[in-house]
Amino acid sequence: MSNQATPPVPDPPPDSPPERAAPEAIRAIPVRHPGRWLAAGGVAVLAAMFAHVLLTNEAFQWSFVFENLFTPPILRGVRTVVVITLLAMAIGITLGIVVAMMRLSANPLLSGAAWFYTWFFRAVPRIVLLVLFGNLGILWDRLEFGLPFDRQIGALFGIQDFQARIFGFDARTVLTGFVAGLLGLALSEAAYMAEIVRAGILSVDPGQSEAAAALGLSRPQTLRRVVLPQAMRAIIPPTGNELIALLKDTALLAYVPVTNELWFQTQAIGARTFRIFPMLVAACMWYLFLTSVLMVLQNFVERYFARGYGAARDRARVRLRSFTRGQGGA
Amino acid sequence: MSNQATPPVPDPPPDSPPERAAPEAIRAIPVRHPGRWLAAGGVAVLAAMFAHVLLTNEAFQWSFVFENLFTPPILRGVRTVVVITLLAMAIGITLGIVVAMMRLSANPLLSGAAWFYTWFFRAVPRIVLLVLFGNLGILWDRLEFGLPFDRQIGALFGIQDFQARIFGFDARTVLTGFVAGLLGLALSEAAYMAEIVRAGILSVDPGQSEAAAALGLSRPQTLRRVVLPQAMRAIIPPTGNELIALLKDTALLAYVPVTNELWFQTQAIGARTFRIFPMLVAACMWYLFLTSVLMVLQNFVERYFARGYGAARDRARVRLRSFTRGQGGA
Amino acid sequence: MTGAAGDYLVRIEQVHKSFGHTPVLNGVDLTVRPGEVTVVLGPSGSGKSTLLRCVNHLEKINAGRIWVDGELIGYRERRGKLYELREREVAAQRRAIGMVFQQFNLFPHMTVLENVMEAPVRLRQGSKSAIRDRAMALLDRVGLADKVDSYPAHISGGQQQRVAIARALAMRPKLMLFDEPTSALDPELVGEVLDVMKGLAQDGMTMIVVTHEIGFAREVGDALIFMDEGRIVEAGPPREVLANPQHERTKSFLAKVL
Amino acid sequence: MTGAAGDYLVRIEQVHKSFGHTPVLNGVDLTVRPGEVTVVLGPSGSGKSTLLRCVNHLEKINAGRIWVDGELIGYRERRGKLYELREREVAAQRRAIGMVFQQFNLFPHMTVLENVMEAPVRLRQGSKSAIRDRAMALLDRVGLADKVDSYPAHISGGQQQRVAIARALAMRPKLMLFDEPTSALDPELVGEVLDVMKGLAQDGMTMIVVTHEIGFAREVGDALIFMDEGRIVEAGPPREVLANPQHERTKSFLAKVL
Amino acid sequence: GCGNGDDNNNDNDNGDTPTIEADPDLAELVPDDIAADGQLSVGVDATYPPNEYLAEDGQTVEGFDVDLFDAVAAKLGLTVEWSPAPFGAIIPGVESGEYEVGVSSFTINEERLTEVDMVSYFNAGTQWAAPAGEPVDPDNACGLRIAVQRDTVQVDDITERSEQCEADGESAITIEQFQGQDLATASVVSGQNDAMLADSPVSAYAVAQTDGALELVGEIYDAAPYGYVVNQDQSQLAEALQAGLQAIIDDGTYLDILTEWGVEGGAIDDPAVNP
Ligand SMILES: Nc1ncnc2c1ncn2[C@@H]1O[C@H](COP(=O)(O)OP(=O)(O)OP(=O)(O)O)[C@@H](O)[C@H]1O
Ligand SMILES: Nc1ncnc2c1ncn2[C@@H]1O[C@H](COP(=O)(O)OP(=O)(O)OP(=O)(O)O)[C@@H](O)[C@H]1O
Ligand SMILES: [Mg+2]
Ligand SMILES: [Mg+2]
Repeated sequence: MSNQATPPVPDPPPDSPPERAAPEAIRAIPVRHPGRWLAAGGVAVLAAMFAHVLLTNEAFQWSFVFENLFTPPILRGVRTVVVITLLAMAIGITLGIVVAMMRLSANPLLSGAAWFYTWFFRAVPRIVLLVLFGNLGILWDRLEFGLPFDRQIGALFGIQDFQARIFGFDARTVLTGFVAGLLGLALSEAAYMAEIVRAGILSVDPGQSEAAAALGLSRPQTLRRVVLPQAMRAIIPPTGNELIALLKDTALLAYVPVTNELWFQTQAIGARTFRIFPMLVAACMWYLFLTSVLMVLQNFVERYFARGYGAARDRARVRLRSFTRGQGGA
Repeated sequence: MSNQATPPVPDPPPDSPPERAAPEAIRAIPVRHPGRWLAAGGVAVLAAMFAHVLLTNEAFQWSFVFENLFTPPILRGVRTVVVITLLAMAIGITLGIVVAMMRLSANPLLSGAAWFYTWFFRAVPRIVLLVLFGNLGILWDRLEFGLPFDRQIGALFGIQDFQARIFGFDARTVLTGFVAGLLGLALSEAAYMAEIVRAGILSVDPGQSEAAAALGLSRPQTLRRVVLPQAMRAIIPPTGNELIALLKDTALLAYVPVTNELWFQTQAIGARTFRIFPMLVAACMWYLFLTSVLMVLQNFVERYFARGYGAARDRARVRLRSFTRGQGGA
Repeated sequence: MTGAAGDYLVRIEQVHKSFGHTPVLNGVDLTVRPGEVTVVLGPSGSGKSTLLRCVNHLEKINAGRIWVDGELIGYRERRGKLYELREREVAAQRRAIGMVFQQFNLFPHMTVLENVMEAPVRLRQGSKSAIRDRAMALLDRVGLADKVDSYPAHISGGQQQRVAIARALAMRPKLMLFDEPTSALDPELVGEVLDVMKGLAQDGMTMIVVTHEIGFAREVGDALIFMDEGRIVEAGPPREVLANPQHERTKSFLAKVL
Repeated sequence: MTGAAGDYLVRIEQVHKSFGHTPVLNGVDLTVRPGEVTVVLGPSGSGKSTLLRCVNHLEKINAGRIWVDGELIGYRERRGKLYELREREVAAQRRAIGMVFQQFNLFPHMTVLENVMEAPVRLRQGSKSAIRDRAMALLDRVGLADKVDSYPAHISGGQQQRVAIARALAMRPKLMLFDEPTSALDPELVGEVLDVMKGLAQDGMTMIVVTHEIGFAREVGDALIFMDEGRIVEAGPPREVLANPQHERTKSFLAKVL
Repeated sequence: GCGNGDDNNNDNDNGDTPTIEADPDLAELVPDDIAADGQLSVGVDATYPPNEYLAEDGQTVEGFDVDLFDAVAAKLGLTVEWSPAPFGAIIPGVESGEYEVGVSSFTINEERLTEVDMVSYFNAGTQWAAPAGEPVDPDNACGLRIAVQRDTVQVDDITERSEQCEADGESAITIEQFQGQDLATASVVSGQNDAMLADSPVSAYAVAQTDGALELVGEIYDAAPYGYVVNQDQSQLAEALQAGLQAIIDDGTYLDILTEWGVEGGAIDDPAVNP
C-alpha cells in the first residue's frame, strides 16, 4: 500500500472533452502511530546521550584531534592509503580477469589451478596473509627469474650447479614492507575479483552468446563484443564494494608493517603522546571520510549503469504505451 | 555451444512405432587446442615450483609446524574463534534485523538512526573499530544503566548530583578484551546483516505483499508469514559469506587484544620460540581448514535452498510438459 | 456506516488518481449491481489496473469516493471531515473484496492448500478443520482436488491462476476483481481459467474483470466499459458495444484486437 | 564438399539427439527445397527448438547427418572418418544460416543499427559505409528506418523482433530459422512481425518456422510438419494437414489450438 | 646483562614467588581503594620475551618483570591480575584508570614522566644484535636496514642516528618498525634486515633463543631504569610500590629472581619514585 502524501488533483488536459469539474481533493486526517513515536523517542534519547558523551567526555580531547588531523605524517598516511588502494585494485582486477578466464576454461589443469588460487586467498584472513607476505623474506634472500628447476635439470645432464637465471633481486630490497603489503593485498584482491568476474560472465543471458554464435561471430569476438560489456553490469557494483573493502583493509598494512600508512601513523602519534583515544577518533574520521567519498562515487556509478538499462526499460514502457495509445486513439 | 562428450544413441522406447534402426552414433575426431595445453603446462611448472619450495625450503620447518598444530593453547584458540564467531553472528543477526526494520520504517528518525548506524559501522575498518572498542575503557571507568541524563534532570529540579542508576559495572572487569572484541565484532556484523536483511526484504516481489494485503492480512502478518520466509532465499547466501568473513576477522581480535584467540596464540608461540614462519604456516592451515568447512556447509545450505525453488521449477517444467504431452497424445 | 448505496454493490464516483504529476484516473464513475459482471477493456496504460487497485485501497485515490457494499473505502466521514482508516479497518474492508492478479501472486513457499487456507486461518474465520474442509471444497470446485499438496512452482500457470481464484474465494468475498487473469498464460491454458470464471458468474458472484478476452466479455459480461487515458469513454451491454462501438478510440482498439 | 544434396537446400537424415539420457530427437528426417517455407508444429517439449538448434550446430547431434546447401554441418568426412570442424569453420557455416529466437536476443548495449551492423563489420564483409547502407536498407524493409539509433530497451517487442530479423538478414543467409518468433509478443504486436516474415517468404527466402500461428502456416507455408516426442508424426501441405489431420496426436493438438 | 635463555624453560613454577609473606607495615601504605579488593590490575604487553611473554600454556604471562612484580605485590599483601594490552595503550590505560599499574619494561624518560609517575626497578640499556659473523658497528650504521619494535625508545634512538647519518652526508638508515619484537628479531635472523636494537635483556634472549644465528654487537649503552607506571593521582601507591621493592631488594629476593632469569647485571639497589 502506498502511503505517499496526497498530491493535488491535476487539472484535466485542455483538449479533453468537457465534463464535471474535478471534485475536492481528499485531505484526510491521518492515523496516529503512538508506538512508532515512542520508539523514535527512545532513539532520540540514545542519540542525545551519544552526542553528550562525544562532547563532554574528556577522553576525546577534540582540540588535540583537530590539531593532528592534518599534520604531514597523517596526510602522507592518507596518500599512501589511496595509492595502495588504487594500485592493489588495478593489479587485482587485471589478475582477477586472468584467473576468472582460467577458471572458466575447459582445461581441468587451468581451472583447477584457478580454483586453488581463489580458495587459498579467500580462505586465509587478510591480516594473516599480509603478515605472511611481510615475512616472505624469510624464504629467499634473492628473488630470481629464469629457467625453472635449472639446478635439477643441470643435475640430470650431469652439470653441477647449472644455473639459468636471467635476472634476480635482493629479496629484501624488493620485498620492502610497501611491496610486500601491496603484493599481499593485490593477490588477495585478485581472488575476490576473479569470483566477481566469473559470476558476471555467468550472469549474462546465454541467449546472447547463442545469438552471437548464430551470427557467425567467433568465441573471442563474442566474449569481447557481446558478453563482457554486459557482464560489466554485474561486475561493477560488487567491484565498488571491493574497492571500499580494500581501502578499509589498507589499515591491516600497519602489521606488515607499512609504516607510512594512515593507521600506523595515527597509532604512532597516539603512542608517542599517550593520547590513544583522540588518535583513534582521528583515524575513524579519516576512514569515514574516505569510504564515504567512495560510497558516493559508487552510488553515482551504479545509478549511471542503472540508467543505461533498468530505467531505460521503464522509459521504453512509457514510450511504448504512448505509442500504442496514439494508435488506439487516431 | 555444448561441448559435452557424445553419449550413446538411446534405444527407441519399446512402444514406439517401428521405424528405421538408429544410425551409427557420431564419433568424430576432436579439434586439437595446442595453445590451451601450453598454458596448462606453464601452470603445471609453476605448481611444481610452489610444491618444491614448500617441501625443500628450510624456513617451513614442517616438523615444528605439526608439533604445534594441536597443542592445547592452539586448540583453545580454535575454540575461541568458533565461539566468538557464533556469538557475534547470533548478536549480529538479531540486532541486524532490528536495524533493518528501523531502516524500512516510515519514521524518519528511526530510519535516520538506522542509516547512521550502518554507515558508521560499515565505513570504519574493523581493525580500527576493534582497537577502539578495546580502548573504550578509557571513556568510562564505570558502565551504568538507568535514567538517562539523570544528573542534568536533577540539576533542572535543583537537586545536586541526583543519580538514578539502576545498576553499574566496573568497566574494566566487564570490558575485558573478550567482551570488547565480541561487542565490536557483533555491532559491526549487525550493520552488515541489517543491509542484507533489508535487501532480502526488498527482493521479495511486491506482488506478494499486495496479494496478502488484498486477502486482508495485516502488515505484521504479511511480514511474518509471506515476506520474511521468501526473503530468506535472498538472505541466506550472503549470510553464509558474512559468517566466513566473520570467522576470518576473528584474527583481528589479536590486536584488541583477545589473548586466547588463534592468531594471537600462533604468534605468541612464534614470539617465544622465534620460529615465526612455521607458526604463520600453522595459522594459515587452521584458517584454511575452518573456512573450508564453512564453505562446504554453505554449499550444502545453498543447494538445499536452491532445491526448494529453482530446481523445483525445473521439475515442474518437466512435469508440466509431460502433462501437456499426455493430453496432446491421448 | 451505510453511504448513499442504493441497490449498488459498488459505487465509484468521480475518482481521480495520479502518480506524482501523472494523472492516471481522471474522474471515473461506475456502478455495479450485486450479481453483475462488468468487463473493463482499454489499451495499455489507460488505468484499468489502477482503477481495480483503488477499489480495494491498494492505491489511495486523490479525489472522489468509492463505496463497496455501502462502506466508504479507506476513509471514515464524520462531521464533514475525512479520517483515514486504521490499517486494521482497511484490512477488514479488503476481506469483502477478492482480487486475482495477472501474475497469480501465489505464495511460493506454501502448498496449494496452505495458500487457500492461509488468510482464513490467520484471521480466525473458524476452526482449522472447518477451514480445511472449505478450502478442499473450493479447490475441488476449480478442478484441483488432486493438487492440494503441490507447491505453486510444480503446477501449470492455468492451475496456479485457478488456485489464486480459490484463495480469493476462501474469504467469502462479496465482490471479485480480476486484473487480466489470463494474459500471463499460454493460449492452451486460458480456457480452463475462463471456465472457472464463468462458473463463478453463473453462481451470482459480482465481478469486475479487466481482460482482453472478447469472447468472455460477450458471453458472460453484463456490462462492458471501455477506458482510455483514465476515463471511461464508452459503456454499455457488451454485445452492443462490441458490435457497434460509438467512440473512435473504441473502434480502432477493437479493430486491432478482434 | 558437396554431399548427396540433390536440389534440396536442407537435408536432415535420421538425426538423433539426447540430453544426458533423455532422448529429445529420435530419428528426424526432413528436406527443404530452396525457396520453400516449412512450418513446424508440435506440443511443448516435442523437440522443435532442439531440431532448429541442431541445424546450425548450436547443439551437437548424436547420430545422423545434416546438410545445408550441400555442406555437412559441424563435421568433415574424410576416408570414412568424421572430424570435428574447428570453431572458425563452424562459424563460417553458421553465417549462411540466419536464426531468430523467441526472446529476440538483441544485444542490449548496442543501438538498433549497431545490432544489425555488428556481425558484418566484425567479419569484414565490406567497407563500413557499405555495411551501414545495407543495414539501413534492411531496417527500412522491416519498417524501422526511424528507430536506427534507439536501444533495444526503448522499442516494443514487435520492433525488437523485427530488428532481430534484419540482423539475421544482414549476413545474407541462404536459410532462415525462426523459433516461435511471436510467442513472446503481446497479441497486438504479433501481426507486424508476421507481416515481415510473409514478405521474406514472398521474396523467395528458404525458411523453417516453429510457430503456433496457424493462420501463418496456412497462408505462407509450403509444408507443415507436426512433431511429437522427438519424431515427425505427420507432414504435408499445411491446408491438408490442418483440415484433415491423420494422426491422433495431431488431431487432439489442433483441437486445442484452433 | 647477559641472557640465559635456558632458564625460562624450567621456570614455569611460579609457585615460589607467592611464598613471600606480606609485610603488614608495608601493606598499610597501600591506598584503601586499591587494597579493598586485594588485587592490582596490571596492564602488560606480553610479546617481549624474556621480560614478559605468554608461557607455553598460552595463558599465563611470565618473565622476569612478572616474577619481580608478583614479589613486590606479595610484600604489599596483594595479588596481581595481569591484563594483556597493546604496548602503546598501557600508559593511557593507567591514566584513565583502566589499569592500576603498568608493568611492561617501560624505560623511564621525560615524556613518560610528564604523563605518569614511575617507580624505577631495573637498569636496562640498549643492546644491538646482528647475524653471527656479520658484525655491525652501531656507531656507523648508515645505509643499513635496522629492525626495531614500534613505539619503543629504540625507535627514537635509531631515528636520531639516521638523521645524524644524513647530516654527515651519508645515506640514511632504513628503519623497519614491527608490531612485536618477535617479528623484528625474525627479520634479522632471516637476513631481511642487517641488525636490530632492543633493550639489553631482550637482545640477549634473542641471541640465546636463535641457536647462534645472532650475536650481540657493541656495548650496552644509554643505560636507563625501567619503571612501574602509576597514575599521577595515585602517588601513594607509587610510594608503596617503591617500599615493597626496597623490601625485596633488602631481603635478597630481588637478586634471586634476576639471577634466575640471568639478568642480574641490571640490578639496582635504590628504587625511587620519579628518579
Ligand atoms: N506505481 C506507479 N507509479 C507511477 N506510475 C504508475 C504506477 N502504476 C501505474 N502507473 C502508470 O499509470 C498508468 C496506468 O497504469 P495501469 O497499470 O493502470 O494501466 P493498465 O490500463 O492496467 O495497462 P496494462 O494493460 O498495461 O496493464 C500508466 O501510464 C503507468 O505507467
Ligand atoms: N539444454 C538442455 N538440457 C537438457 N534438456 C533439454 C535441454 N534443452 C531442451 N531440453 C529438453 O528437451 C526436450 C525438448 O525441448 P525443446 O526445447 O526442443 O522443445 P520444444 O518443442 O521447443 O518445446 P517448447 O514449445 O516448450 O519450446 C524438453 O523435454 C526439454 O526439457
Ligand atoms: Mg494493467
Ligand atoms: Mg521451443
